[in-house]
Amino acid sequence: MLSLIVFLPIIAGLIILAVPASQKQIIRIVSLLAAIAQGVIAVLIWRHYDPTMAGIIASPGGSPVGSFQLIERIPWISLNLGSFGPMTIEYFIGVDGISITMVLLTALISIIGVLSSWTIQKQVKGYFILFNLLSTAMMGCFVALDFFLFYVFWEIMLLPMYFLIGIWGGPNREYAAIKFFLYTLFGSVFMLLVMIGLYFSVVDPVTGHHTFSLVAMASQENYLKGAILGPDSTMWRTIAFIVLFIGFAIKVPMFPFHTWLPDAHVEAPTPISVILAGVLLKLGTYGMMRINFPLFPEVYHAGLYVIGVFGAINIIYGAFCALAQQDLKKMVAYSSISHMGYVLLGLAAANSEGMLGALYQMFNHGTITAMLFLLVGVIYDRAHTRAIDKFGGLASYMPVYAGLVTVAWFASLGLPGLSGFISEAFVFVGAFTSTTTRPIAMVSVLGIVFGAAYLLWSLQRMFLGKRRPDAAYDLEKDAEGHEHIHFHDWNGKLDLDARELTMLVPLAVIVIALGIYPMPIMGMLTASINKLVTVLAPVAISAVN
Amino acid sequence: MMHSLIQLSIVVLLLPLLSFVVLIFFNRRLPRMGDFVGVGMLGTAFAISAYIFWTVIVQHYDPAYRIAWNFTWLDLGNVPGVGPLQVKMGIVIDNLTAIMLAMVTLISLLVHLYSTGYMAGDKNYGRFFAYLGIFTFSMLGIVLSDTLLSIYIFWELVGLSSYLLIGFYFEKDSAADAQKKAFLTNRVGDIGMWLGILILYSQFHTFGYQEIFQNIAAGKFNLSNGWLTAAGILLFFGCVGKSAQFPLHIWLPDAMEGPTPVSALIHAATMVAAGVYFVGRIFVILTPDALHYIAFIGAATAFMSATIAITQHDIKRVLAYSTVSQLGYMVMGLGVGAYSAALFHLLTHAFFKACLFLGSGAIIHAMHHEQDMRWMGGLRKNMPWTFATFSIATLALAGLPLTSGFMSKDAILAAALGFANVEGGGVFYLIPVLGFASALMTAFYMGRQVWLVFFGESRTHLKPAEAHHDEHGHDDAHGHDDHGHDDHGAHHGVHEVGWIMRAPLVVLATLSVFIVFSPDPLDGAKGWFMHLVPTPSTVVKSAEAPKTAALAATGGILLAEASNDAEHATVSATPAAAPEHGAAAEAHGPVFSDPRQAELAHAAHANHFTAIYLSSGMVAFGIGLALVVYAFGAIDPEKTAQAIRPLYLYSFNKWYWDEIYDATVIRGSMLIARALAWFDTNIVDGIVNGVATTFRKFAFLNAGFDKYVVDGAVNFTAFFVQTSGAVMRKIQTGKVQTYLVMVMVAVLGYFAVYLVQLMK
Amino acid sequence: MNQLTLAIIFYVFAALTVLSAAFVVFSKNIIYSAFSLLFTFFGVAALYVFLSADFIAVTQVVVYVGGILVLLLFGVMFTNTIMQAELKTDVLHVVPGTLLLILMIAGMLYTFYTTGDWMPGEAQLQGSVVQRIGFETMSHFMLPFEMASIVLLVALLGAAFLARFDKAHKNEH
Amino acid sequence: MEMFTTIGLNHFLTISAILFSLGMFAVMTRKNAIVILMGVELILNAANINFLTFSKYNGGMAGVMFSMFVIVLAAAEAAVALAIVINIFKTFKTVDVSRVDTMKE
Repeated sequence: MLSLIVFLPIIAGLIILAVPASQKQIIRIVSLLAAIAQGVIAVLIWRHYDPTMAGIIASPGGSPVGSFQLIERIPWISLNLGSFGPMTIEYFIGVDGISITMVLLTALISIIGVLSSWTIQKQVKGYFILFNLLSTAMMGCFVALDFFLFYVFWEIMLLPMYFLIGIWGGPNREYAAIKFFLYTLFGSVFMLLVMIGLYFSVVDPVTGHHTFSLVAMASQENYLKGAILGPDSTMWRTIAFIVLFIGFAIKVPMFPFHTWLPDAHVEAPTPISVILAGVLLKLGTYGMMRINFPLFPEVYHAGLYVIGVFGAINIIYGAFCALAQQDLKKMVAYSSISHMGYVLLGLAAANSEGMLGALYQMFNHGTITAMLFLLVGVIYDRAHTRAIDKFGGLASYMPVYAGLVTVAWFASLGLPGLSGFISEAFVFVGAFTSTTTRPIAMVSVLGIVFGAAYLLWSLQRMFLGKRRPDAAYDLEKDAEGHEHIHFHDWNGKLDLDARELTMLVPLAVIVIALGIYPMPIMGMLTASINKLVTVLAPVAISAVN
Repeated sequence: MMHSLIQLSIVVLLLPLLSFVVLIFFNRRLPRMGDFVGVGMLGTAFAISAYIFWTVIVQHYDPAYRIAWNFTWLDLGNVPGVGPLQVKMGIVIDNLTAIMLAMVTLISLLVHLYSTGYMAGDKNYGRFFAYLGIFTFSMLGIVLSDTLLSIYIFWELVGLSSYLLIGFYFEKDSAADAQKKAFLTNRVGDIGMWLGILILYSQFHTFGYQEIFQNIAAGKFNLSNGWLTAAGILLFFGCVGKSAQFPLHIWLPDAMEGPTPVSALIHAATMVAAGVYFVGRIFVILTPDALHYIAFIGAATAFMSATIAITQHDIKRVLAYSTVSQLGYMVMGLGVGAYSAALFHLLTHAFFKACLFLGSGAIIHAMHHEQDMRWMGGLRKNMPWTFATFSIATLALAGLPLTSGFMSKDAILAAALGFANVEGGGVFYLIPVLGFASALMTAFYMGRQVWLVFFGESRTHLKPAEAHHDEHGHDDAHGHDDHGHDDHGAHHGVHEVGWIMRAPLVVLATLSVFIVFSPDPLDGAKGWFMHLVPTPSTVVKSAEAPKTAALAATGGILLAEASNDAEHATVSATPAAAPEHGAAAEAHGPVFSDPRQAELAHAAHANHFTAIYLSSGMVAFGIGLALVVYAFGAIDPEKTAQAIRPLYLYSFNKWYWDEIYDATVIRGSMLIARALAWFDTNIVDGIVNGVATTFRKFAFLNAGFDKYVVDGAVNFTAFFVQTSGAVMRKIQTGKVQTYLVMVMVAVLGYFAVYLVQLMK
Repeated sequence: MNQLTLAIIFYVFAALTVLSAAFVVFSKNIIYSAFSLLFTFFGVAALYVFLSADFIAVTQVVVYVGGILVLLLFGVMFTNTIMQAELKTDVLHVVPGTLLLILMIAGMLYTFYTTGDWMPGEAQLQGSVVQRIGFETMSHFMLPFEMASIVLLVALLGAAFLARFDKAHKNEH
Repeated sequence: MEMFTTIGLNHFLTISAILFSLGMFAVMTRKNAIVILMGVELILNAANINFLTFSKYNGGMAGVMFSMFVIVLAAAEAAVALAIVINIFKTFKTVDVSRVDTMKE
């Protein structure tokens, strides 16, 4: 089941490989069908998921795979290294509460991404092959329970992203693509070192051999005393935690490693922005929750304050930078930085409320930001500009678009009744409850105001008031004196067309529904989150050491 | 089973939401743009609310009446360190809720009705009703909420609906600015409120009022008392934002950019009162320090906005500042411990202020969107109904005896006097002094307004031409048909508004008369409201109060709400005040175990008549002054203004608050934003690019070695072959003769060799 | 005729031959070259007479002057517009050519004059050898003679084939 | 003085050498194909002179016979060569051999 959902896009990619490049429609439909099938499987998995099983860690004395679900575990690469003993890399995948939500999000965003890619005209075949490869890699990252497998998927993800930005992007695409690529590669190189270090420090309690299994690594009793990352090697464990954290923080992206994001977003085509903001950023925080924190809980605990401070910097700094932007897409990109700051703050809280808020924020940010980028793409398609000051008064002429923008914008600023509020609220609740992060939370609430400020200001400049003199569209009066607007080089429907509505309305419905009753997603999370918090608690750590 | 009243209240809550959903999607497909949907839903909601009011207030007539119901909204599972944790939402119905429910639905219904006349012909007519629907829904949510989280949710939703309604004429830049300003200012307040909620949650892991109150009463608040004061003040900050208290009052006057019915409903009667209502809800956890703070803020607001209202020309702006001023009264009342009086004032104010706004709306409507009082006058004859209702409401606002406003305002002033006495004078006397000064000014500016609008002769013709022009543009923006201004000199075109707009005025004016609330025109405490909504006993331990007494005091108000059963509603008839002191309660209000509260109540009662005399005197003086200035012309307002020009300008420019905020907060924020954006592009990204450049430079160096030394050897071979080939190629001209020359050279060469051999 | 008279006649013809040959080579005008070649051929024929080969001399005149030279002149006229003011021929490799020319002459003369002993001097041909040519042709040189005739035939056919009008062009008529 | 007055083998060889060299020079330097042919004729004549000279001073008939064959071949050569030249002219519209270098490319 899980393998199917991971490799479906690749199968679609292979089919596309056999389709002649001129058959663009077939290529698109094959991709769409694969994405929809992925979505259906994701929903089936979600329905059959047992939310009472926690996952995270091998249950002591119980099954070595812990309370994960939908496990698939077969040896993948086996080498006999002589004096080092046998080296086994497993194809080991499974889901717990943390990953199931991300799998759902990935499937959802993939469908949206394919639909949004309908307008891509340049080298359609190559585009969709890369797109499907990316989809597989993302899904694989979220279900991998073997560190090596995770690393493989993590690296596979880079390649299509590089080409998708570098070929199908805007005018400055090469710069953005190479920046993204180098930044992420920089992070993952250290990840590789830490991974190898961990391999030689951890022993699978069942086989007695070294292992890459994340489940085994998450239990501190599996670490060898005297090994490089063993329980008594404080210095190396600290260093390993920090470099691993930086590797994931680049993906989040956390200040000061965030500068690739605005460039990548501005240059990337709309569907890639959607994928990038909707799913890829989540991999950073997911990696922290799955790998970074459970493997080094004592370092995590020592660093809570620092993580929280970086979260607060992200929130406020991102909001301020967004306030100063003239480019709508850049503003949305900085808003992503700000919103991912909430996730970091929630993770720094180290309690159930904060963690829950962080994870729920990851899901909500995925849907809301996807909406934001799609809406930016809509106006960019029509006006060929994203300058906020080049509009004005659009609400009168494009009421449906304005309505959906209002929903998305207000969701982004955390209006109650929309999903973004609940996650932000829980992050603050958690961060305030934890005495460590309480002062940080008190400062971070300023982000609520500045978030509202930049969003409302852009909303006003683009949609309210009257048409600006230098606007990117013409104003025409028909015979009856009604005013209409007209975009240059745009012959499609002025307001949203059917395809755009197909993408945006389901997202809006999800955002509203999860804002009113979040349990369908939150219910998946609670057991795993509570378990994670227990595993990370200082009591549990000291008991082992 | 769910109590039937709870079920009904849920229906009341959801009806306006239904109206919103139907109208926002289908308003263009429905006949009359669906206004009947909005009116019908609100009518039904009001009918149900009236039933609830009847049941709770009239039938039970019990100060301690309270039913509650809650459900688990979120289940967080077995949270480490806390145990099983659920986030609950709930509905509470007590006397205050029942009264507010009826008040909100009534005014909302009246505004709906009124709007069918006032907004007729607007191109977004249907959308207007949709927005009114979501506003009413959110407001009812605030009223019914039983947890801090749900009140915060509805709190923000009211902010949203206020945003949408202020910006209803969003083509106007001023409206777009005003809506943004309102939302952001409210958000600043909301931050404080949210932090307050967080302080309480971090201690008790619950959002429920009752659980928090019980926990505080039980002394489970583990942080220092300063934190509790901070929590109270921070929660009050929500009220500062929503109820437009100093220093966040700046948004409310600008909010008058919205259509006038909206001003009446949201920015006078209901939403802005939500702040006061909320402070009332959390009244019991406010520490004395927090209450002092609240009292001073309220008094300052009341005074400041009264001074501003005196000099304004815009009819709605005067009313807006008067609203701020009255809200300041209410907040001051809460601050001085006069819980009942403050909420009583909330109720009476809602009716007469809604009446005033709707009346001003009628005037504006009749005057073709003329809002400046300087160009009005003499409307008494043209609009008798409006004149009558407006006058009654004005008297109520000014606080003249026989009106509802007199009773509530007097109770607050009496409590303020008593508070100053109890606290030992000094700086605390500032509060009643500011209160009475505001009362005087209120009487003056309302007298001025009534006189300028309704008496004297029409001054339409005095209006400067360019101002006319501006108003034309204004009209266009409103989307109304432009009637033109050809009626110079007399109000030919001014007629009384239709019955659909007149009826709400009459209803509201009726509700501004004393008899509705109390049989004794001089003492509101004898009325049903102050009986049914008694001041609750605080759960905060006063320093001097013995612990046991405080615990005992909490017993009454805090109901047995420990049960977490989601479906179980508890009905309790335990009275707030100890029933055994029933007779005393009749005479002096509730009996408090907390000595400070008891003392305050007693002092308020003692100062009752002092306050009556003083405030009546103030009001009479104020109205008299207005008559002297405007009716008899004994004092020329223009000359007076010139004489005290700095003061006049200070007041006219609203104490320059907008300018101050613009210069500090807004510019500061933008400056920081630009600086950080610069920092981001140039420093952070610059470092990144610098690192990249350094690596590239190094790479070039490395590549140079590789290129010139390592690769050079390889390339040289290729180069040699290529060059020699190129040279050889030159020889191959393709011309036979060239080859012949070479052959001959060779032959001669051999020949020479032969000759040399020969010579040897 | 004494020795000196013979020598003077020899030198006259030798000069005629060499100078006209030089003119053939150095003249820029092809027509001049062709006519100058006539004198060269006559000069050479005269030299043949000195060498007791009067039959060859006559053949030389008949074949070269009457055949080859006329052929060359036709060639000149076919390949150049005769009305053109100057029928010039360009040169290339002048410098190496001149050097080679001088070196060759110098080399050969050096060789000839330093090699003195290749003249037996005893049995010289005297008088006419026409009769002997006839005998030799029919005896020793029978086969080469026949072959020469075949070569001539083939060459004539081949030349005619090469120089004829275009086949396709012809078929159109 | 005797060397000049008594005509001997070397005199004829000298003329032959000069004629040969001049012919060679023409072949090497002239661009016009017909002039080249003239050069070739000069070379052949020089050869004939050599044949006849050695034949006279050796007393054999071989030189005489060969010179006759040479004349025959020269006639054949001239015919064929001129035919080729005319073909070249037809193809390239020139008899400039330096322009007939299509094999170079």
